Amino acid sequence: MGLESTLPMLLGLAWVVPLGSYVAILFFGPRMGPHGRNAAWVATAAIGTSLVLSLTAFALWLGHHPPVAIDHGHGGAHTAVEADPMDGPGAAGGAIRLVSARADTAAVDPGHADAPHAAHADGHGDGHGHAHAAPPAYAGDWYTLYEGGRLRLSIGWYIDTLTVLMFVVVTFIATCIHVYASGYMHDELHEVTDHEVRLAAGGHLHRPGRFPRFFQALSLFCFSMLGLVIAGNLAMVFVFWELVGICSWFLIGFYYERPSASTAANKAFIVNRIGDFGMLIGLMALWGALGTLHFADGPGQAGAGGDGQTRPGLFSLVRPAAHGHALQVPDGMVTFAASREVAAIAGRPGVPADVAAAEIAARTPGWREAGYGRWLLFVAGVGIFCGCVGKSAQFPLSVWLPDAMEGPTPVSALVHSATMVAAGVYLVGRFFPVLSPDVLLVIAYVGAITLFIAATIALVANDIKRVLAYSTVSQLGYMMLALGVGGWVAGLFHLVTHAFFKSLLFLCSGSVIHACHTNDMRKMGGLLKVMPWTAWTMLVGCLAIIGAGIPFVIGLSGYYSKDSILAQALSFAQANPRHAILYWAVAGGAFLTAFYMFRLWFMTFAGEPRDHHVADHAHESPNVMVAPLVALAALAVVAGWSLGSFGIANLLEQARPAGTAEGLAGGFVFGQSLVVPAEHLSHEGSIHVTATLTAFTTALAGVLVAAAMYLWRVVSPEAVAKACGPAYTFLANRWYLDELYHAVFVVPTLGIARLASANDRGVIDRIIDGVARLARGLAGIDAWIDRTIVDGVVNATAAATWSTGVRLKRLQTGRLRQYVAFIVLGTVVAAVVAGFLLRTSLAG
Amino acid sequence: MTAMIAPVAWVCPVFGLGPLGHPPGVSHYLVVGAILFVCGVVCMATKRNALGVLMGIELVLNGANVNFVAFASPWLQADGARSIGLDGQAIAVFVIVLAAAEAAVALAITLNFYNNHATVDVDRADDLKG
Amino acid sequence: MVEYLIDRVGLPGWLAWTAAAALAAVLILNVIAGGALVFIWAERKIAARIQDRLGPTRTGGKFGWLQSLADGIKLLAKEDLMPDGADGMLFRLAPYVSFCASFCAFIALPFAFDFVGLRLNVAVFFVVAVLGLEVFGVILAGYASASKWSLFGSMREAAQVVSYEVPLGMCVVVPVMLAGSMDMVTIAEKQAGWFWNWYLFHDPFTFVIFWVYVTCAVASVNRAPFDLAEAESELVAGFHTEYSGLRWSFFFMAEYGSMFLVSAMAAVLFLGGWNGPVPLATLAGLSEGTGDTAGYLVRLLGMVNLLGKATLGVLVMMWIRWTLPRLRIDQVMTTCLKYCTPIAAVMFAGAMLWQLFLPGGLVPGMRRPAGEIREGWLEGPGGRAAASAPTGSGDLVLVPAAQVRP
Amino acid sequence: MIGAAVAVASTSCLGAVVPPLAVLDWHAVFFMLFAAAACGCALAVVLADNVVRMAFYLVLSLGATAGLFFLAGAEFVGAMQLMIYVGGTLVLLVFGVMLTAQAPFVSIKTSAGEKAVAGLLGGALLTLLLVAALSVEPWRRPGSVGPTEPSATPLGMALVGVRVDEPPAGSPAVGRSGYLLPFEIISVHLLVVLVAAAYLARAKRRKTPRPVEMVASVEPPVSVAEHAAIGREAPAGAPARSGSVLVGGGS
Repeated sequence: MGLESTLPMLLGLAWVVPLGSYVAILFFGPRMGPHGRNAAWVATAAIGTSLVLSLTAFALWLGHHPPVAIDHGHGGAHTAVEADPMDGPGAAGGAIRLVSARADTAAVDPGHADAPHAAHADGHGDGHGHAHAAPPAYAGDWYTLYEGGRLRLSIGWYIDTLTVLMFVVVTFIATCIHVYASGYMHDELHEVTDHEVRLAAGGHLHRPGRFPRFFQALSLFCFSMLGLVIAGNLAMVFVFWELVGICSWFLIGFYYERPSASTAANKAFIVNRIGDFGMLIGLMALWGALGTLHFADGPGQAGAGGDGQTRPGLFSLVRPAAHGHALQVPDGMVTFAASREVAAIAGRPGVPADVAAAEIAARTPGWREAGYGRWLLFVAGVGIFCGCVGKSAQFPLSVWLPDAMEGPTPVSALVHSATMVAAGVYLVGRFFPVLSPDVLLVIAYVGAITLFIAATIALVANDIKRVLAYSTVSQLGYMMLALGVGGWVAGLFHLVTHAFFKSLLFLCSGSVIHACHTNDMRKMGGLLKVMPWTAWTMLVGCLAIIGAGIPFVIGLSGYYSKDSILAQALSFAQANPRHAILYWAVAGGAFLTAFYMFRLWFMTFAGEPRDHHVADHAHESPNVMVAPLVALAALAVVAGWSLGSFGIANLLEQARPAGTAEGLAGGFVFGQSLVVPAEHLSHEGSIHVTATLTAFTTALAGVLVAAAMYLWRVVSPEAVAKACGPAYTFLANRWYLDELYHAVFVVPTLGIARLASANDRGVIDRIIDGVARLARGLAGIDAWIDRTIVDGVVNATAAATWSTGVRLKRLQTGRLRQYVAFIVLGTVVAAVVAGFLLRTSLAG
Repeated sequence: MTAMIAPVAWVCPVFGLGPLGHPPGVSHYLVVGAILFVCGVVCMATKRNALGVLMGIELVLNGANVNFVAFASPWLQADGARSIGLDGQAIAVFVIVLAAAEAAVALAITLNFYNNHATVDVDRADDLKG
Repeated sequence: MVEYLIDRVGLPGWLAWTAAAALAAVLILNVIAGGALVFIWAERKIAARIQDRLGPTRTGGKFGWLQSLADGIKLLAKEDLMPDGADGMLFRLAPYVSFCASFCAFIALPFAFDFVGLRLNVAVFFVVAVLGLEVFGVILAGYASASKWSLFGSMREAAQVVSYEVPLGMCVVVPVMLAGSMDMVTIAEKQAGWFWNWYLFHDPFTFVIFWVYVTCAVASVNRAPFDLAEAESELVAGFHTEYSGLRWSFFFMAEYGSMFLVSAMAAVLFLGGWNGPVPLATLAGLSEGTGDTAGYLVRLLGMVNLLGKATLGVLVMMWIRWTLPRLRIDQVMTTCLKYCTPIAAVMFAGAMLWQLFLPGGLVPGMRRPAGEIREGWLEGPGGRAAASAPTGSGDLVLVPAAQVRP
Repeated sequence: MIGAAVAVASTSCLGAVVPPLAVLDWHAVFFMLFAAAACGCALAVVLADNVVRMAFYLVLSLGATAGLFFLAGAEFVGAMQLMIYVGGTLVLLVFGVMLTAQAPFVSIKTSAGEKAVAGLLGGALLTLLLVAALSVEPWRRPGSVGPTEPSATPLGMALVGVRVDEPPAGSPAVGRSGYLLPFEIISVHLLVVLVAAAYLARAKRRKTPRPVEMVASVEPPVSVAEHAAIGREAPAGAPARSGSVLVGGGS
């Protein structure tokens, strides 16, 4: 049993087990022990099973595809090629070209030629035929929902190192959070009095606990997220994308009696829908032009009409192996855009179809040079990115994530820091080979803006979870920026490490909230003595997020990922001096991150208690909550480390999509000079050292400033706030983004709606009313006829019948004996009459 | 003495006089059946007690049965081939069985009526009168 | 007998008929009345012996032979009382209705071959039907006495007898089915020979159903433990509480007559009728069918056989009466509806299947072939000569219905 | 058969009329006997006022009819009549009488006028029937042969669908089929009737009102004015009707 059949089985099972848990809790939840207490065990057991299965798959994967160490000193050849960016095979048109003609893939191809690189589900994969940097990947379909024409909808898988890694990360964090939540949510085991809901009649809401429902939604969420990760085509991704969204809606609105919670849930859902609308446009562009949504190559059309050939997937269409995996506008998009020319060729009379098709095929490269289809590729990329913007809370659509903190803290930790919001980043990473430099630049700028805005807002937030929420948005900006500047590994590396320490931070904050029953940091302080485990693990999380470490020696996980982002940004800035601002945004962001994270830690744990009422109540959380903290803290420390050739970065390097090891050059929207440097260039000594030192310095500065203001009290925060009054107000009001959206979108929409309503009432209703009045008048005449003539006849008949009946009923006396007498009389009379009339013997 | 016997003798097969002065044939049985039948009818018409009415019904059925049995026997009439044979006896058996069934149901109804009206007077059972 | 009177004595026909009828009636009447006297004495003695005492010892000798006679004289001399509220006519008539029913049933009971008041071809049915009439007298008596106890007793009796007629009928049907005739003479003849020809030993189902018959018979004649209608401890004496003197004695005679009747029926239906366990007459080369003196003697022997069996049955009933406690009315009904009826139904079906699949019995040669039994339907009065012919030449074999009617 | 008549006669009343005729037709004698009993008792049923006496006469009438059946050669029907009618149905009837009687002797009188009208009608009907019965000459004369063969077995076979009797040649009965279907229908009918009768006559759970409720329900409804008067006299909440309380306490 080969890996190509084992992996889909293992991961598919890991994917479906939470669904089973969901169904079980849905139907039997309230019957699982008192108040559904055992639902937690069911859900935890399910996700634990998933974790075990994922780890098994992971071990199998490592056995078959051992990762290799990244050779930092390997870049010489590339540098030489990179020196002349204009010299590529596709350089003629200058639109999109390969920077290095053909990468020496030895460094990044872990398995060399003997590894079954592309053992696709149909078994046709032949690794020996691919000398290029195609990563080991397996794809296939479990079930084909529909197949007809060019459309093939299926439930399938696309498994590469990234998939396996994400499975492990998601299931591990989810398991920790399930365990944590089974302690955190125990209030829901009995009647709950929600002090945040004021009823109209006065008093607070009393409601039964919803313990099983929480785990039910959590299980469904895990199922959706894993489905999103394993999905083999964009349609399936979209389905699970939406499922993730609806789970988020369930979980944010878990306390749906609170107006704030239900509003936040709706807000999150609607904002996500806006992004999904862009994604739909991207999907339509891809499908309309290319006719497939599968990532990988798949079997040809089944049935008699099938040609038996493999159908190319998105990746091989955009980066065909024949083209050295270099990015080019696919044929489908070219002919789609050049539809007028195609129609001219195909429409000529007397030309057979195959001749026309051959001519079209021959002329396609020329059209591609002429620039047909580039916009289509841009629209597709930006469209897909729109969905990621919504899901990952990037700049224009970032407003929902902080509000989503209305959900229970485990939800915040799992959904809104570690997994769901990471889905956007994951999708950009998965879709990376298809993205053109222009799209990448858009992504980078969106990431930068997000990173900066969120970081500044986090500076002044006082709600502990909101600080973390803005921090999340900011870190997601980091990732997007990293991907946008070409740092595929960097961005996804940060995604993984961030998942660990951000969930750790959220769980710690949950522990604090659980202890203090408040979110307001101004009421905390001095909790270090009361809850040491929480405090120290949170400190680990803070250090990890700011990228603490001894430069060039060792560091926490964030140290490695953030450094690589910084390095790639610096590399990009060097290649594109016009976009140096991106590098400065990253550097400034690092400073801000360090400041607000330690502001948080100091305000919460250090110093003296500010509110004794809170401090007296505080206590360390139960073991069931502390254990996940410790586990996650350990991972937050070690996640970035590499043991020989084994490390997350190496694994990601192994998963790098074919052809993306080289850089890209030339945009048609943002200028020809746009260059996206290859990622391994950032391992260059000068860039690397500069980036590391910058990161260290900014982080240290941030920590020091925070300590000065909140630990040592050298500078009064109030004074600083007063000193820059307008700026503070601006930040405290979150850049007035919500108000802006309200003014720009909500108010005009309402206005249009009112106009439409007035039109409805004033014009359309009038017309309808008039028609109705006319009809009523006619009906009145008809009714008169009915009542007078028709009813008169009927009533007369009835009256006649009635009076006859009344007269006849006297015959029915109800006297049995009288009836008997009548019968006898009748018989005698009948016999006598018959005897006289017939004149025959009665016995005849 | 003779004056007393004369009307009896007129209908008596034993004395060989009158229309029935022969050995008993079908007609004799028919006469008995007719008397039973009429007695039953009169019983039904005069008894106010529901059970009396029931007994009248039984008498009526018996009168009919006598006729059936008489017509069934081939040796009670001159032309034996005109008898209805076993059919008559079978019908009589069925009538007896059905009469038992009818009596059971009628008694149940009577008991029900008694439970509801505390009487078995059929004249009081006129809830449905017009 | 009629032929004897006409031919030998030379009486005119009508007088011979009348004399024969009178003789038969007198004989049956004497069986009942004389039997009752003997049985009453026997019951007193048996009760006494079972209760470890002596019973009547003085009247008529050492064993009190004439005790019953003395009682009878006393009853004749007693005043017949009637309650004020009683319905006079019914009160007076009720004992005779009861007695008549019991007496009428004897008409069809064969005491020996040709020793039968009236050989009816529906004799079994007739006896069961007429025996059922006895209850009518009891009901009338209970009602006419204008006494609560009497009414209770008669209602109980009515319910009990009507209920027990169902299983009783089922039990009776089994020998009828085996013999293929309702004629009791035919049924008894079919069991001629050694005692294993008795229907009691015909197959396991008849053996079981015989005991069901015993139970139902005891219940249908209201003997203990089913004597709820009298139940002297709760209803004083039940339906005859208000009776005394000769009328009371008629009830008594009816009861003993009924006991004797059901016992005789058991003898005829299950215990071989007048055939003894050992066919003495046949072994001696004598036949009961001949009209000479030897034939009469053989019939007399048969009558002794039957009377002995019936008397044994009556004695067993007395034995039961003085041994078992009385049942409650619900227990009585339970016994009837939940035990006797289902058992009888199952045994009936079983006997039917046995007759269908094992007509020759388990031991070969001990049974007569089924074909001979089946044409019992052809043996009417007058068919006797053909059926008793030594060879099978006169036997008609019933052709299956399917072949008769295409 | 003649022997049967002799024996039956001996059970009933041997001392009947003995006419001074040399040869007596016993069939005719017993026919007269049973016919007189049946008709006389039927008349007695009509004339009796007491229900139980009516039942008694009815028994006699039906028993005599059974005798007529025997005379006509229908032994099985006669035995059926005795068993089912006399033994079953009538016991049932008497049950009904006793279960529904308010007093030991129930008689609901009928007015003389009604009786007269019924008698008139009955007479008319009787006349009609007698005219019909006597109008056919062949019916009045019996055949020469008496009953010779038993009818029970052919009847039983016919009931299960096999005809073994041989009707006289030319009889309309030749070639008739058996009665298996009617027999089965009757059986099912009987079962249905059994269930229905048990259901109809079942002991209903009558809500026996408690003593307190009984007293309360017997009381006449209180008019508004009276109620107001009570309200004025007695303080609200006090037991207005002491009777029910007493009975309630007593029980």
